[in-house]
Amino acid sequence: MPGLEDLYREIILDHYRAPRNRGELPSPPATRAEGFNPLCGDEVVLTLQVDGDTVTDLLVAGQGCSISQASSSMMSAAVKGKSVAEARQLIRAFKALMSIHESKLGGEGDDAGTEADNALDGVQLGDLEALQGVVKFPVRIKCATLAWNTLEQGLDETSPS
Amino acid sequence: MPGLEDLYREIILDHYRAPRNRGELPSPPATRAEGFNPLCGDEVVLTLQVDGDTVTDLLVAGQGCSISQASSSMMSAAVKGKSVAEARQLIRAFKALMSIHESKLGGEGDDAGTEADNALDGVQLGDLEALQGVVKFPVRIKCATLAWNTLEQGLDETSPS
Amino acid sequence: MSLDVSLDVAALRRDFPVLEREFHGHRLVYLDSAATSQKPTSVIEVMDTFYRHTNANVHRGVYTLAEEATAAFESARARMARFLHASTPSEIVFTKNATEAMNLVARSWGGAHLHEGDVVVLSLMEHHANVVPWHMLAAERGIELRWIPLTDDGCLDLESLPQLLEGAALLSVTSLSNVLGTINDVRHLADAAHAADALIAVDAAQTIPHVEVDVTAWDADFVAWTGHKMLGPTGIGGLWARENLLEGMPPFLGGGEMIRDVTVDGFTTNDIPWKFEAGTPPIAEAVGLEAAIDYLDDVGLEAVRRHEIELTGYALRALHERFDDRITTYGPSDLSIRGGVISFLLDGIHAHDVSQVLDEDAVAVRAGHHCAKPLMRHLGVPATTRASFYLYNDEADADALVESLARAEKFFAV
Amino acid sequence: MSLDVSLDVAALRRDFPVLEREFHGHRLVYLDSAATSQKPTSVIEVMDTFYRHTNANVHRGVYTLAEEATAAFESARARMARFLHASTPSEIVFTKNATEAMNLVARSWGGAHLHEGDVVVLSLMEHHANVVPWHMLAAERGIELRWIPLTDDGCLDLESLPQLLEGAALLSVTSLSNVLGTINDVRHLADAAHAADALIAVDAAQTIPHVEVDVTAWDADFVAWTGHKMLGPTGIGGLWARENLLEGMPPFLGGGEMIRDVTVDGFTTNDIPWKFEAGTPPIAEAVGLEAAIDYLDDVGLEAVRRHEIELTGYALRALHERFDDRITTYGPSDLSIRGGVISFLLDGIHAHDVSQVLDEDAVAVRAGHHCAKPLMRHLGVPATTRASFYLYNDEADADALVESLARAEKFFAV
Ligand SMILES: Cc1ncc(COP(=O)(O)O)c(C=O)c1O
Ligand SMILES: Cc1ncc(COP(=O)(O)O)c(C=O)c1O
Repeated sequence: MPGLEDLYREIILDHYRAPRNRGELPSPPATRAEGFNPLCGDEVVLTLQVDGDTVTDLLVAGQGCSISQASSSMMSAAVKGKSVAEARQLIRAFKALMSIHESKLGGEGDDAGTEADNALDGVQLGDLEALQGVVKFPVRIKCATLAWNTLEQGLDETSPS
Repeated sequence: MPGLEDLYREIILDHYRAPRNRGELPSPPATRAEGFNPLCGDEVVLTLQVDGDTVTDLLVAGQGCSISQASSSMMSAAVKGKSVAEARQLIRAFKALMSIHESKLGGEGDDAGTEADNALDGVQLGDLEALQGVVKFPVRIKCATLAWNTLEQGLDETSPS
Repeated sequence: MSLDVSLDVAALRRDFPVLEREFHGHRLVYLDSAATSQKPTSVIEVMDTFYRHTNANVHRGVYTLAEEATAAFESARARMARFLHASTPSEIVFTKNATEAMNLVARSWGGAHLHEGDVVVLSLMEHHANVVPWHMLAAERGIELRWIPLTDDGCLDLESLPQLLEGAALLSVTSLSNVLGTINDVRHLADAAHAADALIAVDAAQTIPHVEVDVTAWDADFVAWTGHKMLGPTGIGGLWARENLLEGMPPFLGGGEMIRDVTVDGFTTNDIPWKFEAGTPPIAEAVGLEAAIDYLDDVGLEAVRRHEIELTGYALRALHERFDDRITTYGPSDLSIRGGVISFLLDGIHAHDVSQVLDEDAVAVRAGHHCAKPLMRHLGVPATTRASFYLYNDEADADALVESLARAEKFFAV
Repeated sequence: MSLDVSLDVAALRRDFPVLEREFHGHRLVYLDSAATSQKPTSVIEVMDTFYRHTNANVHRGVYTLAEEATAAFESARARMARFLHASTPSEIVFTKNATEAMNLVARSWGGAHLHEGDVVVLSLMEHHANVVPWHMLAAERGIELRWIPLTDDGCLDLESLPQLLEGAALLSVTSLSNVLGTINDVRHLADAAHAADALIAVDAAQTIPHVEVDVTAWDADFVAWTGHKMLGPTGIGGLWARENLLEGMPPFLGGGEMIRDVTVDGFTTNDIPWKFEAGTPPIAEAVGLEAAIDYLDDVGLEAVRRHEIELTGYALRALHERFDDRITTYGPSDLSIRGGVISFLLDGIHAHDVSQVLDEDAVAVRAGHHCAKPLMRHLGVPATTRASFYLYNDEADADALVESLARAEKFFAV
């Protein structure tokens, strides 16, 4: 039985209490992307500035639970200054981390595990790994992935892959 | 447990095999009324001629099971030549005979029984009473009442009550 | 601490097998009956027996088994009609849930009667089931939606009602808010609607399980409900509507059961209520629903209501005593117009996180927008935590809630 | 007399408690599985256990009980997806029955894509569930319905299909006629539809319980089914549709669960498949459905199909031998394209009366138009008697049918 400490690691609570990169860039010129979790009402508003190949700036607004807000904050710290390609790689890696459990829920067997390992391969998630405990709480996975899905939307708009 | 003989009295089978007043009157001038049993596909087509206050002629067409066809035939024999008021009284009396069970099915308790007795009071159903066994077979009640509901429609058209 | 309640909750609890479960070493404290109620053994068993003994399709067979199944199904309809004080079983249309019932009203009645510019009046406390069908009709038809505002206490602000109803065709409101607990005065609303020549549709999904309802005394035109919140199974709900309204409405879904005749050129419809029941209906579910009504009637809705008033009052007092100004609760303070629903926020802790901590203590509450996003926007919060009570809850459950909340507060303390 | 069947029917029968019943001193001979199937103990028990152990609303709670209920519900979706060889569980939309699924196609896809003059091709053997929704759309939109005629043998007459499909937007057909038993070649029909730039919707309510279905091999676009005919409970059915089609379709019913966001001004929709599931879904029913699929998979649909071919052949031979030219049976004589359904007329005796006599011998068959009135008109009969077989029927059942029919003939003999 996973305990609360698996979910609420200290670093997560830290990001929740003191979120990084909080606010909204004027848009335009920044790109604005909104994400909703329809089941719980969490929302993430990202404004991001992509110059050339680089995510030069990115702010986070919105409201939600500690997991969705911490995940947004950690995402912003991880992505800011990175190239679009690196950001996309992070998205893939993070979703892979989360999908291990999601796909099991879907009854797809264990293949997804291997896939996830591949996507993770070589990507440094750093602090983000603290969110790994979320997979033991299936209902909260959507809280953790919300910011990342929203980032993906935003990147698709600025720099279609 | 009611047996087949309760349902298929000899006189019913007789009307089924040799239906009375079979056919269609030209309409107009006759009034035409059609009745369907949506659940089993039985149909009754009545053409009736009302002159002044009297049902002077009435023919029956359509197709269906022995009960619906015998009931139509018996109805036609009972109603032809009667006044509209008498015909309506017969309709009420016949439906009352049938509703004893129908209302029980609806869970309404036993009040309907008394009501039925009132409606029956003083009306001579004659041969029609042979259809009383139908109430023991709830599914077939609609077969028996089809012709009567159709007659009511027809009368409503020619001589609104 | 003990309340002077007339329900023997300890005895009732034994009828609900799920309440024997334990999670993480704690007994289940089920405080989410506004989402769905638990089921008594009698309801579970009657469906089990139906499938073992009586199962057949209805309205279709001459054989005895089918006749038994049909009688059981139609008996449930008659039982529901009596429970709601409807004048005839024909006024009861079975649907899959309350949501389908509201869609039936919007699509069938609304589709036939509402045109561009016509007005439907809703309130800001509606569940999405009584919002989205009207948005869909608005997008299709250009009808206008007007919204009854709320008072600070979470009641309908009726001052503007006459103006809102001016020229309106329908007032469609909940009789008990699933977020605020507010009990609306349906008779008053019906009189106002009728005075303005409008009809009234009532979303009674939260009322019928908890408060005796008399649709005739309400003078309502449409009333929607759902089986799974009233001790019944999933997969069944329904609409009550006045006979003459149902008679005049076009069909909703098309298929078997709802037709009189079908040709390659068109179709004619069956009598009410079957006109609105396309395809094989929820047969075993209807049988379960009848058992649920029997159970509620045996316990007595008056006693249930009294119990919930007392328990809600007890819980509200306990919450405010313990958390003082660190808790915000929503909804009317007058318990006589409040159901057993408490939505709240604990300062600085998101509803989801509260609910997560509570789960460790096996306290099951709901966190989120409760399918009432216009209301959440009005309250200015993204989500609340909601505890909701039913006949099987008692003060010990309320105490467990308070204790677990205290633990959440401690866990998230800076 | 004994057939070389590979199903141990005697053993299977013990899984179906209702088959132990007796009526009027005779054991129940249940020959109405095309109307609804009986349920094995495993299906009944898993729902019983769900209500006793796991019941909670889905997709809504953070607490463990709700998580378990959600996992059980979504597991049923994934199970159904695998059973149909769908590419992802998101392609499975749960509805209340097959009828709702066809209405979903007509209202949502049809509503978005079909306009005045657009053509939908049906066949003369369709169940009302695949007729009336299109009539309703035709009345609303002025779409044109075209009808595939039938051969004397009760098969689709495909000669005119290319012309019928010319300019058509959709071909919507049954894969197994509930009256004639005819099994249509869906892949062939799909190819024809796609060649004409039309989509194909398949009413598979009678196929999925009896014949292995691979929606990908069919190359279908929409496939509808219903739980209660496949050993599952009432109150659940569903639609499979290709992911990209579902993605592009507007919502069907509005309410909770199907939204992403709702304001006073409008709403946005949830992801598929939830976009099409408004309100509380049939949760316990989904759990029962999964157990039904497990049961069917354990027995093996191939063995079921073989058994039904043999039993249908046996029964057809016995009927014709006994009643000679006094019986008319409908549908294909080639057993390889025929399901376990036998509709027939006994000379001079109406189907209702036949069925009534049979009931005295506890032989349960259906009499009527079988929700296929256009077909009945085509056949020129108001009603037929229908015997339909499933995995729990055997030759003794067929023999009982023949004996009882002989009694009916005698009873009504002039
Ligand atoms: C071919 C066919 N399609 C559709 C249906 C409708 O199924 P349901 O009544 O469960 O919606 C049936 C069953 O009656 C059927 O036989
Ligand atoms: C007030 C209200 N209306 C309607 C509904 C919808 O009920 P269902 O999901 O059973 O359709 C609910 C329950 O979620 C509710 O609380």
